[in-house]
Amino acid sequence: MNFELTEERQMLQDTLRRFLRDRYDTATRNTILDSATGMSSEIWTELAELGVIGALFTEEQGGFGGKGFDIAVVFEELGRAGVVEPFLDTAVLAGGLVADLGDDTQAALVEEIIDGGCQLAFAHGEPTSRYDLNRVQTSAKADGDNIVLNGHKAVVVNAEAADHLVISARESGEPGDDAGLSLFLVPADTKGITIQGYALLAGGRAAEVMLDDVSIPASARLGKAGEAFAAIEARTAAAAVAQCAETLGAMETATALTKEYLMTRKQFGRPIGTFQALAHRMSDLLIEMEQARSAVINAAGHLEGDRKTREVNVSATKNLMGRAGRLVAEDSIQMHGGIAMTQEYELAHIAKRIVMADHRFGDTDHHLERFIALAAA
Amino acid sequence: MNFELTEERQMLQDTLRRFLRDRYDTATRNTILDSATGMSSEIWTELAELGVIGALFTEEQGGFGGKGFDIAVVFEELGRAGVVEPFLDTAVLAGGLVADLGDDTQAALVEEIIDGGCQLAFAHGEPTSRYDLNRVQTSAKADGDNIVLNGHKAVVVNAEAADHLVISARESGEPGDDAGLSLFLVPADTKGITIQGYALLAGGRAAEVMLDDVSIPASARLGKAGEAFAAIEARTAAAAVAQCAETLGAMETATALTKEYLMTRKQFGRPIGTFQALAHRMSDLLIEMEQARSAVINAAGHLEGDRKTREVNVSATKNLMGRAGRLVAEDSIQMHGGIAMTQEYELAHIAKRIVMADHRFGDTDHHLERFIALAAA
Amino acid sequence: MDLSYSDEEKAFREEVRSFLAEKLPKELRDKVAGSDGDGLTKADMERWHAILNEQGWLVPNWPKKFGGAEWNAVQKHIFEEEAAAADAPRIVPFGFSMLAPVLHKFGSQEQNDYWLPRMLNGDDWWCQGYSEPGAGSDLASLKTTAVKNEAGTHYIVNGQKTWTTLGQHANMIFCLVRTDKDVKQQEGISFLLIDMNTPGIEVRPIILLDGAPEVNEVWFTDVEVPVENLVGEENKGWTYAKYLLTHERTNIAGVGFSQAGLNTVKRLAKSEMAGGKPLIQNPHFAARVAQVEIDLRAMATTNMRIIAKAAGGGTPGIEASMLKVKGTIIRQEINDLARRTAGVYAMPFASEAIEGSNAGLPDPLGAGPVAAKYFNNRKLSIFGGSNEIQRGIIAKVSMGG
Amino acid sequence: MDLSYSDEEKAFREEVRSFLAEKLPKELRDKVAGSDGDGLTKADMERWHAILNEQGWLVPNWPKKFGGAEWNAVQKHIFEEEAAAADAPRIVPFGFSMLAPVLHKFGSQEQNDYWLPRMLNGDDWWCQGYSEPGAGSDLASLKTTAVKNEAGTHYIVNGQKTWTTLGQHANMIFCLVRTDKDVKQQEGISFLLIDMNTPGIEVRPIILLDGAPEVNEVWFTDVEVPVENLVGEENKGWTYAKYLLTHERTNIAGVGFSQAGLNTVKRLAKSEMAGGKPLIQNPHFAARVAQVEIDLRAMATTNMRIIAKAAGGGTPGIEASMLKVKGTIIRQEINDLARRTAGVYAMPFASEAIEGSNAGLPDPLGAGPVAAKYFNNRKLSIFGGSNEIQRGIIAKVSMGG
Repeated sequence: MNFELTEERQMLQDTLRRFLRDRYDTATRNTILDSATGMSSEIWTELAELGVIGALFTEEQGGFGGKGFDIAVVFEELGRAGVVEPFLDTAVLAGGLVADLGDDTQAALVEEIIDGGCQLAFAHGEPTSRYDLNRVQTSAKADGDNIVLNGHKAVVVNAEAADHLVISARESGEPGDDAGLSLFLVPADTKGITIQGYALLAGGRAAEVMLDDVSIPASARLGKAGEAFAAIEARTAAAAVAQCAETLGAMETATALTKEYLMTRKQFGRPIGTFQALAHRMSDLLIEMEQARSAVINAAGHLEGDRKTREVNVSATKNLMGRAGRLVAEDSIQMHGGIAMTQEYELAHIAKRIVMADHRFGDTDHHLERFIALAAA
Repeated sequence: MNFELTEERQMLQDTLRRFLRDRYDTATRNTILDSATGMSSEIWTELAELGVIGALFTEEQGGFGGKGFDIAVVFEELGRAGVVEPFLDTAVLAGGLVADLGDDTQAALVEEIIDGGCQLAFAHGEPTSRYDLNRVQTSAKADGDNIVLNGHKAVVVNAEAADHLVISARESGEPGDDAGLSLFLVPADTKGITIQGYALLAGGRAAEVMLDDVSIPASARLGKAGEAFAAIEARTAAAAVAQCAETLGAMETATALTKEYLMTRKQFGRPIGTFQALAHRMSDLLIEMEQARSAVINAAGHLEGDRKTREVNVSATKNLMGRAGRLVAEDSIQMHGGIAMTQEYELAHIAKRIVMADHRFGDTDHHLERFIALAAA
Repeated sequence: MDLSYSDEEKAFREEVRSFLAEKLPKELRDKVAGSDGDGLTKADMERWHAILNEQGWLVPNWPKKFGGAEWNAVQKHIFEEEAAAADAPRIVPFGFSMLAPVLHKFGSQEQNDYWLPRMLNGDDWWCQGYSEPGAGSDLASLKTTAVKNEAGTHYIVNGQKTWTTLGQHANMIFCLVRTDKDVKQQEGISFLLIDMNTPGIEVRPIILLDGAPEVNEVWFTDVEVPVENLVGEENKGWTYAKYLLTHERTNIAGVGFSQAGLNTVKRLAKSEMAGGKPLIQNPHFAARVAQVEIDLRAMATTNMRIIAKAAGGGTPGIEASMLKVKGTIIRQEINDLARRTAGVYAMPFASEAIEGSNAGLPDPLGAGPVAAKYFNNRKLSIFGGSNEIQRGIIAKVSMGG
Repeated sequence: MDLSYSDEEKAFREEVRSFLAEKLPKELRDKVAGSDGDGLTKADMERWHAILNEQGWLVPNWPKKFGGAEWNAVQKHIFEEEAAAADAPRIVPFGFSMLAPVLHKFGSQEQNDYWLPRMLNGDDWWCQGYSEPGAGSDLASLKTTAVKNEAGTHYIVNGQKTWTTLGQHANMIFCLVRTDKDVKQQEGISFLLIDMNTPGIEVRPIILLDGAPEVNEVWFTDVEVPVENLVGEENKGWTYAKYLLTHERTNIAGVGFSQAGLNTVKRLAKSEMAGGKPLIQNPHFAARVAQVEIDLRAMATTNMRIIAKAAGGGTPGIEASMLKVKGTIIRQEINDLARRTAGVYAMPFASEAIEGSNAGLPDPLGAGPVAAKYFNNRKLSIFGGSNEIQRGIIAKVSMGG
């Protein structure tokens, strides 16, 4: 039993925190949010140089981390600073799938990713799949030596910027079946792919990705035909750990801003933090922060465990983060009052990151139900 | 739209409140609670003379009330004073069923009930029926001109004191069927009936009622064979209104005691009610009190409505009272501190009445589920 | 006790319903549906005001002698309920239901004769100049000053107001200003009517966290206001302000909006699929919906109890504060449910900075900007006397503390 | 970071498990199961103490030189977890883990030599004389006085203590008494050991709302206490009291009890039928259980983080207050679930006044007195520093207010 960070992780955390404190303030971010690409390639490159991306891959994959706690350390800091650049999508999700399943040719891409030289997106969810990982209708049909993809991928984060897409498609079975799913690594400019992009409320951009007779060589397949589900679930678990750690970091910022505000803002002649009702609510937030931190530790610490242990902890953590996150976001805004309702105040963006996290990889109800099912199984 | 009490009901409320304030204090009640019968026949008679029981029956039935709001007015006052005498069981439930279904001979009993001269109990629930009204296994089998009852009735409130039992039994169908249920009006001393009595945590007494080849004449049946379910559901609705109004009265007492305590009790040199955290919690309780009062009005006001309207409102109200009641009981105790943990303090009994109400006629979850089903139907 | 409406009231509801069916333009209805009317332009709102004015229903709360309908509380409630159900735009309240009652009671004959018709004809768009930066809920601490000039013809106004809703549309603002520094806070305040085209006034939009440009800062630098624009007596403004605040409290529970919102949630949850079944059939989701519906049913009755009391001439006391707290909790919970319902499609956002419009956003459910709405409505428990302030009032009054 | 136990720790857990399997008497186990041990008699508890003492595990927290085991925080946690899971009685803490540490640190050699062996052998049953009527959480305001007699051989004690847990079993009580009225509250307090058989002491039971006779009032009238029974220096009692309170904080989260309680709820809900199916399969009930289980898993980790910190020599600060609040919320929620699970059979009650025992109560699930337990455990958030006090501490420390 040991809850100390390793020296390497501690160093990474310190560097990252210092860098983002200096380079990623509210104004900088708001400029990024208003930009057409919704991200800063400069920040991307510099963070890559700091090793942020390398920390998300194992040594075998060419990185120097890749474990649950490596992911958690990186994303807690990204979340603390409200970073909107798509590290989760390029590295943890799509990049991770390439690293997990790719053959030597495909896996070569990982080095580029780690150097920050290429962007990826994972085109998986569909308009009617909501949070179910196996409800894929997009079809992959053999056509001579080629495979033809047809379908509609929904809210694909980072699709516009992506050089390559990792696309899930069904080679057999019905929506709702685990079996029959395959993954394909496809250049984003392949003929038949249409990308309709838009901004996201909490920052970054996504797109509807239309696949019309997208013809690709069989060599584009990642791993075995029809057997991709396990990898998708495992990578989604890693993404959930990243996202929960990010949310935890954002919650740290939200409570810190609130604490500071309560002690400086005066009303009726006193700092409002000395009013007992607010003081006690602040205490409840801090108690939930400890719960959230422990939940993230549980999910990160079991990411390398067997499937059931891993998924039970992921669902427990996503459920708790959904609840604690909403409480922290809403109460932080409420205790601030009007100022927190304005876009130019740091909390506005942070609160959106926290709350909107519940709309990716399954919300708090989805994971409550999943936890019940997994625990009963 | 009118939310004023009629003159008659206003008078009844005033008389009742005055009488109970003078005659039913904590000490008196604690003596009653420690008595072998768990009730005071003296109080019973005097309240009957005040018209408490008559108010629970319609004029056609020989009373002068019987509507939802009559029931609500009476039981809110009984609840306010934490009365443990079994008016609900003798008059609203069992007595009501006799009045609703009985032939002239059987209905003659109602006059006795109204005069306070006789006690009844409704033997319906069974060890595995929980809150489902139609899970009756107790069998009623014809045997010549007679009918023979066999079964086990669970937690039959007021069974020991009852002169007559209204017993539900199945003449056909399976547990879970509405059809096939009949009711029988049976003298409690009939051969084959065993009554194992015990006290209840919130006051009053109940019993396990064992029916071993209880042979009764067919004339003991209330209403038509196998068609009793509708009457049972309707009377349970009336009982739920009575119980919710009683809980509302008890919640009034709990919040009143708490308010008073917060303003008198000093800590660190100030009345604890001036500490903002407690003040705001008190406000939340008062807000929930308004919700609870409205919920009771909704249930009482629709008790004479069509079945769906009536049951939707009953389930909505039971669900809300379960939640609001728990909040008021727990927070009242918490805001009092140690003193509220002692049996001799009025709140102890009141809090038990409030919380334990959730264990009769369906708890807050049961009625949430039922509300969803009824609303969808 | 009787929970049913009288025949007159039922007839009135019918009248309102057929009016809305007939006169409410579809374009307006569509803009209101789901998004709570955030998409409405100034022209849209003025159009709806004109339609209501033609019907004589623009100012139902006004006395007959000023051209009002003198509806009682129940009628007002019925109209609000039906209007919300029909997705009608809300009447912009600042002139009609906030300033007007003050003018009726404290304004001069001239002021009433001049301002009220302009209001009804849509010549003036009023906004409210109450809150100031740093004052929060401590309204009486306002610092904007008004000093009479030598000639005694004008007040010279200097200072800043904030959270001015729809100030960008307004040509007139009614303000609380400090006309006497040397007395205790409440006694040095006056109530002024100010033309926003006067030199020295600057309006700066405050972008809310969801990107909505609905509130503003208004800056006053040596703004000259004719003394005729003083309402009532100098330094009596606090009295008028409190009177106004009680009027601001009508429809405070927002029952109609919550009912409309809940219906939207149910509609969306019938088409959104989860685990291969409509979301509405998911027991956990159904439980959330039922829970808030049950709370709303109870609050609707509380609301009616208070309305009946008001119709009977009684004045609502802390009940208004109770309704404010519970009403906002319920509305915000419904906004949260709408957000959950949309699932991944709650994430897209019409960034003003880029697309400049909603167009092109994927929205298979036709849910509208539910997440933006969720964040925007956090304001409900903050503005107009925060829920903490309301709780304080409730405790103070009920515990006589 | 590593969430797994070391091999030594795993081995230790095995040792504890087999000890409990072998040495914990079935009668005791049965009395603890479900009812949290309320049914245990004095003899039962003394029997368990003796068994543990024989094993050398009665006072794991004591230093070796006083006959303790000097377990580290992780070992203590493992023992508590296993003991709770095995339905072992709790060790009565007043002597072993509250008074003893004070004697170790501040007591004289004679006091340690005399009192500690008697404690271990079960010759003395200690109770705590801290709280006083009307003081509530404001402990330092205590009024019980101790005045030295002429001869200087005895203190004469007068006053009243309350909420004295299991005082009815005790022959000894350690008290905070006021020995100097003229200095500020905290500085005039002393720490006395008092034989409860001394003339002038009267113990009156306080019946709790669930009928449990577990706490008492203790009255002192001119009670003579030999000066040798003063611990440490006169008027330094507050220092010792605070030291004691930090020790009272071990196992504050009650993780083991919550885990055992949750398992009971699941067991009951598997046999209780609702709508013709086991209650555990009801989605609404399952959601409640899962929700609290998820919270408990997180808190268990928080608990381990603090334990690891303590084992590493760090001292828990406000984390202890946080665990107290969250831990009691979770335990009380589990008590509520147990009550719900039992359905109508939660209503029966073993009224002392009449039956005098649980016997004859219908309990098809074997749930035990779950409703009584629910009410009894409301005390968790009130006694030992109410959750409001804890929230105050957290806010003060974290906001430096």
